[in-house]
Parts: sequence; C-alpha cells; structure tokens
Amino acid sequence: MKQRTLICMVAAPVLYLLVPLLFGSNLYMMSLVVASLTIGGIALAWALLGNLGGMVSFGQAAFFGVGSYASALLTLKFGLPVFPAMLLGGVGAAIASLAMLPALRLKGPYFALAILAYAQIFRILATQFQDITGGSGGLSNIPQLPNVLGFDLGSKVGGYLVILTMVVAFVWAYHLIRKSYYGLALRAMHESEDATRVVGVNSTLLKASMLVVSAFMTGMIGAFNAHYINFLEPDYAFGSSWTVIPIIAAIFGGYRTLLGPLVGAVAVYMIDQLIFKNLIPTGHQMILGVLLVMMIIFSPAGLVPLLAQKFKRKTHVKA
Amino acid sequence: DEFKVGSVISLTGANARGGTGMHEGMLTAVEVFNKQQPKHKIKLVTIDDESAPAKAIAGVEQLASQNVLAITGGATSDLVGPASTAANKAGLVYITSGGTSEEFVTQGYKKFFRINNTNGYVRAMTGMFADMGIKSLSIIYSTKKSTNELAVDVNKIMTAKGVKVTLHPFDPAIADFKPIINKVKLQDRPDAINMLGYENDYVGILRAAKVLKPNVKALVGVWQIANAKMSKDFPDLVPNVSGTEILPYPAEFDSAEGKQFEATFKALYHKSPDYLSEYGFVQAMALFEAIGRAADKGSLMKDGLADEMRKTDRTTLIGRLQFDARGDNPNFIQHIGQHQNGKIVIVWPKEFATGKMNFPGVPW
Amino acid sequence: MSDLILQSLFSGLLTGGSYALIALGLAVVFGTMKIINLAHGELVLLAAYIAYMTESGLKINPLLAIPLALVVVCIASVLVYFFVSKIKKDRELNSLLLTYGIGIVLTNAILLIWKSDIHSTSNAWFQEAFVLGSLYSMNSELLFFIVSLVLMLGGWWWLAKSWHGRAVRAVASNRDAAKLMGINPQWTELISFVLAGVLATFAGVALYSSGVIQPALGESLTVKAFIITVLAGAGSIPGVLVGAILLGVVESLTITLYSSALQELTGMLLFLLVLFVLPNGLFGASRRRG
Amino acid sequence: MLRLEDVTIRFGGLTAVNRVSMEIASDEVVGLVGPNGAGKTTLFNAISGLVKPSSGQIVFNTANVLKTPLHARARLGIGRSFQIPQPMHELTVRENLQVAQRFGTGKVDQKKIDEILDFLELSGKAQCNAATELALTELKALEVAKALATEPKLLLLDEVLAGLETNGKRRFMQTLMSLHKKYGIGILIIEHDIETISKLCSRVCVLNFGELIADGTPDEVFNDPQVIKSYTGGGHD
Amino acid sequence: MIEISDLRAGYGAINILWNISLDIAPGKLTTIIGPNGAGKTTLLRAIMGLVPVTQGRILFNGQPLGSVKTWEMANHGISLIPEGRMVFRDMTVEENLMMGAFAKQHRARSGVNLELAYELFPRLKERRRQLAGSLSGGEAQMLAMGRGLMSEPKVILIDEPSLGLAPVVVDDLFRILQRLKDEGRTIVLVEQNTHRAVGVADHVYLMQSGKVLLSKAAAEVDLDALHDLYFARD
Ligand SMILES: Nc1ncnc2c1ncn2[C@@H]1O[C@H](COP(=O)(O)OP(=O)(O)OP(=O)(O)O)[C@@H](O)[C@H]1O
Ligand SMILES: Nc1ncnc2c1ncn2[C@@H]1O[C@H](COP(=O)(O)OP(=O)(O)OP(=O)(O)O)[C@@H](O)[C@H]1O
Ligand SMILES: CC(C)C[C@H](N)C(=O)O
Ligand SMILES: [Mg+2]
Ligand SMILES: [Mg+2]
Repeated sequence: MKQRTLICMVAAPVLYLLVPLLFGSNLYMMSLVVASLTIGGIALAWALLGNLGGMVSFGQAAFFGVGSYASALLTLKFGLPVFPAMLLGGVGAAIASLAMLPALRLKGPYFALAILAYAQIFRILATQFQDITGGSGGLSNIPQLPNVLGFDLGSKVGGYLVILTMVVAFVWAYHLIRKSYYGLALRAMHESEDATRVVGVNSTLLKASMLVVSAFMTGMIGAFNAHYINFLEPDYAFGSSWTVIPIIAAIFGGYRTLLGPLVGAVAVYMIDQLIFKNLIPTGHQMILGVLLVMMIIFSPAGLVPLLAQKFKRKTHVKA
Repeated sequence: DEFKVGSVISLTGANARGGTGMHEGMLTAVEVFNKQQPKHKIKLVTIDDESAPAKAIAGVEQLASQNVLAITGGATSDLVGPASTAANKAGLVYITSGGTSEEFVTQGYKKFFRINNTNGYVRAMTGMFADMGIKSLSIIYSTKKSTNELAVDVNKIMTAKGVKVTLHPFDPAIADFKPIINKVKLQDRPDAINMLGYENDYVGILRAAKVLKPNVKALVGVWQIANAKMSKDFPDLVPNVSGTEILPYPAEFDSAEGKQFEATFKALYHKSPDYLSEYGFVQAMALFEAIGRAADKGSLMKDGLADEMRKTDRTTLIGRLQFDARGDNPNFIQHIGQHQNGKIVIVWPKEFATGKMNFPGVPW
Repeated sequence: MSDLILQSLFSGLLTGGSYALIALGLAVVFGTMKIINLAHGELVLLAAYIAYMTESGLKINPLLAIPLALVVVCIASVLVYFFVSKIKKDRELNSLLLTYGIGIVLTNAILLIWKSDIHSTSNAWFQEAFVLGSLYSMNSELLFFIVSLVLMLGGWWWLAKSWHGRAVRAVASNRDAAKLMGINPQWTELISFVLAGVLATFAGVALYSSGVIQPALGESLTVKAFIITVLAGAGSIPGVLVGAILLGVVESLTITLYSSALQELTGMLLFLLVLFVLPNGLFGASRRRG
Repeated sequence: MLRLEDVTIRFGGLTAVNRVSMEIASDEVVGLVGPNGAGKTTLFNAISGLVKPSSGQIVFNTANVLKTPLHARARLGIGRSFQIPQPMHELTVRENLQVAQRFGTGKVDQKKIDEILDFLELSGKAQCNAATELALTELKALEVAKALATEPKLLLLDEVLAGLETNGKRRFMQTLMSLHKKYGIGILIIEHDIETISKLCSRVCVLNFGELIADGTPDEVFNDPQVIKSYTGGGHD
Repeated sequence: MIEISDLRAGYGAINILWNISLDIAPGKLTTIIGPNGAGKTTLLRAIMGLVPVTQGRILFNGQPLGSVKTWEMANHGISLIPEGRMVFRDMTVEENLMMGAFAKQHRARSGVNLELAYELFPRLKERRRQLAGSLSGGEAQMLAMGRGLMSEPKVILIDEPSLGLAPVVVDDLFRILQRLKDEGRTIVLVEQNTHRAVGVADHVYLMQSGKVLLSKAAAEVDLDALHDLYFARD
C-alpha cells in the first residue's frame, strides 16, 4: 500500500509536468503520446470488462463510435460546450450499451461476436442516417477542446493533459471497483456463475453494470478523440482498429493488472511508430503480430507482471 | 541547395493501392525535377499514414518538426481531412490529388491546394451520358465518402436532364453483385450503368454483369477502371467498358514532359505509369516548381511558397493546371477512355478523342 | 418479380455454399478444441494466392494449384497449432489473441510477397454463365457449391462418427480423461488443424476462382466464418451449412427487396436474432436433448 | 418454512420430478433419499432457483418464490451446496466466503468467517486457490461453508458427506447438528448412506422416478417394502 | 504386477507423496484405504502419469512405467476409473462409453463391451443419447465405471467408485468387483467404505499424510482397531 502511494507521488508530477516540459515542443512526440493514451484508455475499458465482467468484447469500436458521434453532434448541432458534450458522449455510449443487454446471456466467443455485430450495425446506421450523421461523408470541423483559464486545451499539450486526466480518473475508478467486494464477486463469476448466484450475487446486474461502465469510458474516449481530430466518418469512428489495437495493447501490458493496458498501449504504439516503422516502412505491423505471438507464449500475463517479477528479483539479489 | 519536402500517404492499409500509385508518381517527379534543375535539389521524406487518420496527423506533425517546406500527399478524402488540418495548424503548404471532396476547398485553408476534384469527374461522366442520349441510368456506388459524393452529384445532374436515375448503394464489404445486377436487369432496365467504386468493386460488378447480361448499352465507371492494368489483368471483363481517364493507352505521351515522365517511371519501376502515378507526378511537380521559383526570389522562408503556388499556370499531364483562391484547380476535367481491343481509347470529349466510341458496347 | 426473387434465392444459396466452405475449417477447430482460429481467413487467402501464383506463373488451371496449396496451407495450419500448443494457460482466450497475431503476420507477409494489387482468375470457364432455365450462376460457383457439400458431408462424418473425430471432441471436453482413454491429445488436435488446412485450401481456391482477392481480405473472411460458426452452434457441421445458406439467402434478399447498403446490417441482425433466441446456435441446443 | 406443492420438472420428454408436494419446518432436519437419477438434485435446483419447474408452487416463509430470481432466494435464506462442488474460481477459500457473506447478507464480518473456517476445518486452507488446490472432501466442506456464510434459514445439502471417512463423517454430522440447534437452521439433506441419514434426520422423504413414494421417520421409511425394493435393496448395512 | 518403490510426487511445489513403496500382486484385489487427504487419489494419478513423479520408480511387469505417457497406458491394459467422475460432458452417454475403447486393439470388441456395460448399468442404456453433462451424480459415476471397463483392462485402478451411488447400486458394484476379480483382473481399489472394500480385498494398504503406514493381508486386518488408530483425529 505504501509502495503504491509512493509510486503515485513520483508518477503524478512526471506525467503532468515533466512530459509536457520535455516533449511539449515536439508536436510529433506529443501526438504519438496522445494517440497511445487514447488507445490505452480503450484498452483499460476493455480490460475492465474482460477482467471484472468476464466478457471478451470484440466491439469496443461500437462504444467509441457512439461516444464520438454523440459528442460531435451535440456540439455541432446544439452548440453544447465541448466538455459537457464529451460527458454526454460517454452517457450516449452507455445508453447504447443497454441495447446489448440481451447479449449478456451469451458466453465467451458468442458474446464477443455479438458485440462485434453491434459495432457493425451502428456503423451502418451512421452511414444510413445521412440527415443526422452526414452519412459516409462524415462530420468535419468538429469543435476543438476549449480554452480554460487562458490555457488552450486544443493544443497538443492541452489534449495530452485532458486525455491523461481522463485515463487517470478511469484507472482510479477501475481500482475502486476492483478492490471492492463487487470486484471479487465479478471475478468469481467468470468460471462459476451458478455458484456465485446461489450465494446471493445478482450476476446479471453486476455484469450489466460493468458493460455500462466500460461503454461509458470508451464513449468518453471516443468523444475526446472526435474533438481532438476534429473529424469523423463511420468507417473511421466504428473501425475495427478501435477494438483490435487496444486488445493487443492490453494483452501486451497485462490485461489482469491495473496499469497493464495503459503501459501496453504506450509501449506498443511508441515502439511500433518510433522503431518498427523506421525499420520496415511497409508491413511493420507484422512485427506487432510477432510480438503478440511471442508475448502470449512466453509471458501470457503481460509486460507489467513480467517487469514486476524482474524488479522483485533484482531487489532480492541486492538485499 | 537541397529542399526537404514531406509526403504523408497511405502505403499500407485500406488505401494502399491508391497511395502507393501516387507515391511512385511523386518519386518520379523528384527524379525528373532534380535532373532538370541543377540548382535546386528536392529531398522527399515519406511517412506512411497506414490509412489511419491519427497517423496521418502524427505524420504531418513529425514532418513539420523536421522543418519540411510543404507536404504532398493524401490518398483519399478520409485522410486528407485530418492531414490537411494538421498541415494548416503547422502553417505548411499541403497539396493533394486524393482529396476530391468539396469540403476541403470551402473551409478556408490558405495553404491547401489540389489538382483534381469531384466536380471534374462528375462533369465528364454526365457530359458523356448526355452526349450518348441515354434515357435511363442505374448508378451502382460504394457507400464510401467520395463515391457517395459522386453518386449524389451525378444523380442530381442527370435527373435535371430528365433522365430516369436509380441508385444502388453497396457496402464496400460485399463480394457478390449478382443480386444488384439482377435488380438492374429486371427492374430498372436502364440504358446505361454507372459504376462508382474501386478496382475490386468493378471486377465484382462486371463479373456479375457478364453472367446475367442485362440489356444495357454502356457501362461507365470512374477512377481505377480505364487503365492498362485493368485491361491486362482482366482482359475478358473490360472490353467496351469506359471510365474517367486523361490519356489513352498505350500512352501516347506527346509532350516532352510526358515522355520524360514515362521514361523515368519505367526506369524506376519497370512498368507503365497509370493515372495514379500521373496524379502524384503532377501534384509534386507543381509543388517543386513553386519551391524553385520561391527560392529564386528568396521568398521561400517568408511564406512565399503559397503565393508562388497560386501563380502556377501551365499545361500538365492532366491538362491545364491553375489554382483558384480556394486552392482548387478550376480547369480540372476528366476525359473518358474506353477499353477497345486491349487498348484505351479516349472517346470523350470529342476534341480530345483518339477514337470512336463503341456504342452500344458491352463486354459480352 | 418472381423471377427476381427466384434468382435472388438461387444466388443466395450459392453464396451460402461458398460461405460454408470458408467457415468449415474454423468450425472444425472450434467444435473440436473450443479454439477460434482467427488466422483462418488468412489461411484461406494464402491458398487463394497460391492458386493465383500458379495460374499466372505456369499459365495453368488454378485447380491444379490444389496439391501445392494443400502442402503449404497445411504446413501453415500445423504451425498455427504448434504455437497454440505452446500456450500454457487460459487457452481459450490466449489462443484467440495468438491466432489473431498470426493473422497479422500472414496478412503482412501476403502484402509483402504479392503487393496490394487485386487479383482474380483469368480462366474463362470459371466465369462463364451457367444457365438453368431463368436462373443464372457462374460455373465456378456451382462447382464449388458441390465441392462444399461433399466436404461438408465428409467433415460431418469425420467429426460425428469417426474414432478420431470423437477423440478430438473428448480432448476438448476433458483433457485428462481423454488421456486416460488412450488418446494422445496433441496428436488428435494436430489432425484437426490439418483438416482445417485442407478445408481452407479448397475454400481459398474457390474464392480465387469466383471472386476477387486482395491482402486485406483475410480478416473479413475470418469474421464471416466466425459468424457462421456461431450461428451453427458449437461446431455442428450441418449447422454450418444451414447457417451459411441462411446468411447467404437473407443477404441476397435484402439487396433484392431493399438495398445492398443494408446487406451487412440484415446479416448482423439475423445473427443477433438467432443468438438471442437460440443462445447455443441453430444446432447447438438441439443436441442437448436426449 | 418451505412448502412444495405439486412440483413437476421436465427436461424435454423426461419427467425428472413428478408432482412432488412436501413441507419442511424450520426446526427439522429432513433427509431426501432415492435411487440415482430419482430427481433429488433436480428438486434442489428448483428450490434454489436454478431450474424452473414446469408446474407447481414453491413457497418459502409464506412467500411464493417461483418468480424470485436465484440470487434473491439466497438472500431470503435459502442456502445450498452442489453435489459436484462448484468453488468460485480464481478466488481463495477466504474470498469465497467473503463474497458469499457480502452478497448473501449484505455485510462483512471477518470474525464470523474465521468461525466458519474453523468450524469446517478449512482454516489451514484459507489462502489456497479454491478451485485448484483442494481435495474433493475439502471442496465439499467449502460448499457448506459458502452456504453458511450467507446465513441461511434453510440449508440444502447435496451429498456433502459422501466420500468422507467414517470418523470425519461423524464429526461433520455433529457440526451440522450443532448448526441446526445453535442457529435454528432447517436442513434438507441428500445422502445415500442410510446409517447417516437415520442418525441425522427426524424425517426422511424418498423419491423414486421423480415421485415421492415415502415420507416418515427413518424407521418407517427404511422398512417400507417399496423403498427397500427400489433403493436399499434389502440392506447389507 | 505393479511395483512402486520410494515414490515421491506432488503438485508443483507441493509434495504430497513421501517415499511410497507398494506392491500390487497380479490377479488380486488390493485396496488402499486411509483418511481424507492421505494422498490416495494422488497415488493413482501418479501411476497413470497424470501427476509428475519427482523421485522413485514404478515398474509394470518389471518394465519401468516412468517414460510411458498417460495415453499409452491403455495399450498396456491399465485403466483408471477416476474420482470426481471426469466424464466428457459435451458428449452423449454412448459416445462416452465408446471412448473407453479408443485404443486400436479394443475397437473391434467395442460393440460387445458396450452391451456389457449396458447390462451392468441398465440406467445408462436408458440415457444413452443424453449428454453426459446433464446426468445425475450417480449416473455419471456409473458412466465412469462403465467407460473404464470398455477396454477390458488387465489392471483396473478404481478411485472411490461407491461415491454417490444408491445402496442397491453399491451392492451391484461390489458384485461387479468380485466378478472382475474372479475373471483374473488385477484391481486396485481406493474406497472410503472400508468395510466393504476390505471385504472383497486380498491385500490392504493404509495410507496417511502421504505415507504408507500399513500393509497386510485382508484376512488379518482388524478394521475397528485401524480406525481407532489412524482415522480418529479429534
Ligand atoms: N438438463 C437435463 N437434461 C436432461 N435430463 C436431465 C437433465 N438434468 C437432469 N436430467 C435427468 O434427470 C434425472 C434426475 O436427475 P437428478 O440429478 O435430479 O438425480 P438425483 O436424484 O440427484 O440422482 P443422484 O443420486 O445420482 O445424484 C436423471 O435421470 C438425469 O439424467
Ligand atoms: N491440484 C492440487 N494442488 C495442490 N494440492 C492438491 C491438489 N490436489 C490435491 N491436493 C492436496 O493433496 C493432498 C492429498 O489429496 P488426495 O486427493 O490425493 O487425497 P485422498 O487420499 O484421495 O483424499 P480423499 O479421501 O479425500 O479423496 C490434499 O491435502 C490436497 O489438499
Ligand atoms: C482520386 C482517387 C484515387 C481518390 C478519391 N478521391 C477517393 O477518395 O477515393
Ligand atoms: Mg444428485
Ligand atoms: Mg481421493
């Protein structure tokens, strides 16, 4: 426990002050960081659903897309300020997830695929309802993040601070849920649902609420991205990469740990863009594939537990 | 002295084909320009946007931080949007041949330029349909952004001319076009079919049409159809099919520039150039020449590049190139080429025609 | 109007046949090992590219590429199994991610080897129309519809009736107990991957001779196959056929009666509907009864 | 406390439980016996809510619970064990009990948990992974412990004594009896060992092919010729 | 027939069996009894190669079994009827039984043996098309037993077969064991129902806390004394 507070006290100023100071002038680095945190945020929401809800989702893109469209349209058509709209974007995604409640009866791959189907359906609806969504032409000139107290959040550093704050808040929420008895019951439910229900756990409600929480988080991230990129179209907003890359990131970092998905996202994205892309300009995703395969075979628990182990061993030797 | 120019374009992902083609044209332009100009040397730094908007933005920003003078790129409208916004924020000149959507020239970016636009394609196709004198038309189009835009415009114009138009949007994921063609054949019974999509869509549509043989007089596509590659790869599918194109094939590049382009391209890639590489070449050349002029005037560092770009006025491989205040090329109009005996013959407009149109004409 | 519907049903049926062929290999591995091979679509695509390579290189009928494709794809499939068998825990989830990773590698390998150009057979016979009264189809579609039925029958027999088929199911159900019965789990699992490779090969050649191939296609093939497998229910082979044809027909009717832009939408709605009404798929639930 | 009225349960064409009516008071320990496949476990499943009866009523403390979902029945005070133990996976033994207590009663009381662990001799295994590190008999003890943690009024025990050695069985029986007395928990227990049932229960119900064929004191029931024929087979023990 | 000497085995870091030595005589019924948690199940699993052996060796007809894989045991004529049933839940009763005759040399007679299994447990015949996962506890136990006999094993290891069986069926079970013994099979029986087990046994081993504490001919065993000595812990 003490160790954790210590880490927080070191990490907070580093993340909030040192990173912008070091890289703030390098737009490229900052945009990589922002993109990787965006993916990290989705990865976190995915891991929450998987870890606590016991549901592997192949459809985070559905929440991402709904959140981004909701927020973009609220600002564009109703002139809502960006931050309330982002919050409502998250709410919109959460409401959309209510349509998926019937899918909670399904297990494993059945659930995973049902959610994927939802993502496809939402994408097609976004394409079809041209009057509202602009159809396949999409939306452009989506308002940027605002000026707050004279600080332009629409800038790279501003965007970074916003996404960082969101992600930190999500980690905190995840942590609270996980360490509560709800978290314990949720974990128990994965492989032994009946056993958990007969001791009084309303598993359907618990699972549903994890779905809603995960959808809300992903939707908010989507909303952030819409105001950060300032443009949307269905194939992009509901694109499978919003599902796939976060999953890879989460697995890579360790989806059972709190920080694994985030660390994984930053590591995978940065390594891929800064190193692999320079080594093999076309087809560098191949290395990501190889990395994923090796990770699952050699360290299925992910990077974070692996590092923690190494770290422990080292301190052991020294002591 | 050497000038660094950036290129952010799709070399992998969904738009890899378009992006790779354009990129090859740009590299040809570098080669040609550097040979012509002993004084100035261009160095092109390319970043693959992987067909992903966030990476297109990051790419532009990465190049901006490396102090490139301008950016040439953007394979499709989906990526030109975010990339041109990023370039605008960074204060860089951005030129493209992939961002054909109307919105790019209406958002007031001072340093945005493009050599082609939806309008040019629409004018060519509707012009030809009018000359054919068809009474009814079925449009089969992909629900992608730019094809959707084309369909809307063609529909508007043709309907205004009293032609009966039926629209058949399709999801880019589908592979079997027989149900659509069957509907066209039995319900619409049109004089002509207008196909708005990409290579693989055309192959699917034409295959289905060859099986079901609807009673139409003409099949007209848009980009990516009336070219040598299609006639080489699918010789039995494309005869008598037409599509937008500038030059006939075998390319009869009559201008000196055209000949040089073709020779250089062949030396580099051991194949014949297609319209994508032409676009890449034209947009890059326009940019490089403006850089050269601005450098000569010494205004390069003082925002002179955009002004020089706007002064562009010359005949290129795709016709006369100028940029209006919005950065658009007002002269852009496509020609229509038709596959005839393994060759591409320009059949519309009359003044550029290199042969007679086979009409009625279908592949079967 | 009736001509329109009839042709639509016929097209849907044939499309369903090709869907079934693509899904079959995935269903076999899922049904026997509870493993979803997300690289299956890439294996199919690999076979298709080998057919392309053989046809364009040697100027021969793409069907003659089958022996070579069988060898290459089966080896690839066995390699997939080799990696899967190295997974230490959480096999169900981890195999999903592992095979997804392999899929990424294969897609990019195909992209690097064959570039992003699209390809399709140049063999005229395959594309010629086969006319049955007022119904039209391509020769290749009909041919592979029949191939699909034959393979399906074989696959069904193998899984339901053969000793080996039962053995793989036993391994999936309870590994330790299966060992006690004298079953070498690795060996039986390997065999089902080889079988999946064989099925992928035929699916790939079929795909090449009646459609258009490009490197990015693998993922969408996997998704289609996956959907059909789930529709079918727990690797039931008759379920695969019924599910695939149902999907094909519904898609084609959607186009005919409404618009092709909604084809995917109705496919997905059908999928969800079946899942919610029959959570174990079309043929999963009925097996439970005695 | 619990009343079954005409409960029938069908699986497809098979009638697993056929018009069973019975009543259990809160001060009773009732045995439920019958041949294999007679429908005992199925009846438990219906009472606890895992299976929906095809017809009939289930009344618990004057409330009809037929429509009450599984988890709510647990909170009402119906606790159960599974014949094939179902520990909560991924959790330690202690965590298993914490979840049961928190969700079954709404509060957490570590002292009570320690007491239960002690009671069922699981203290030594409190930190073990419940699903992978316990022997069968320990798993059975955990089944009871989980049910106890929900502070049930009625305990449904499905063959928890099977597989225990003679002395262990005796001790476990004492434990159950003291539970019954101390907390006033009613117990309905399935068991195949006639000796155990006779010692433990004041009343025994016999199911055969889904039907209730006998209901009475152990003496009466085990001397019933119908029961001997279908179940005990003359009785060696 | 099976000689075990100085055997150690366990799960991962936890060692369960401590230097076990015992001898299973051919054609005889050997019973292993002992309190819960003694390691009886672990011992049977170790013989079958399901639990890693860390020390000592197991000889079968004089040949070491150490390198023989679990799935090759069936070829040697050794069959384990496991505790906790371990049936194939997603397969039908009949398919489960047929799996018992999977090894090549047993397939030819699988039809005959299937009928035999149905004869022993008529209940299974009624349920032949039902998925094993939905069987009642006792039915599943019968299935495990029937499946284990499908290969006509020479050596049968049985782990608590009476668990969850109704008294009539338990009677049947011991009758079957007697019959198998009469047929000359070698049987190792682990059973909590010690009286009945010792009743049919030729030889008795008693285990406690992973060790063998006693080895005696069945006729010489005084069960009540043993119970007082080894089972009572309170
Ligand atoms: N889901 C199901 N589908 C079909 N049959 C079932 C199902 N569940 C139980 N059965 C059958 O119903 C009958 C009653 O089963 P149940 O488990 O209630 O028996 P039981 O009395 O508990 O037997 P045992 O003493 O062997 O545990 C059995 O014959 C069983 O095969
Ligand atoms: N998978 C496992 N991991 C760790 N320990 C285990 C595992 N399985 C069993 N044990 C431990 O091994 C010891 C011996 O267990 P075993 O099942 O062999 O006993 P047994 O003699 O068969 O008892 P019973 O009569 O209860 O069946 C027990 O203390 C148990 O907790
Ligand atoms: C010119 C074309 C190759 C690109 C087109 N603007 C598109 O979006 O697809
Ligand atoms: Mg039972
Ligand atoms: Mg045991």
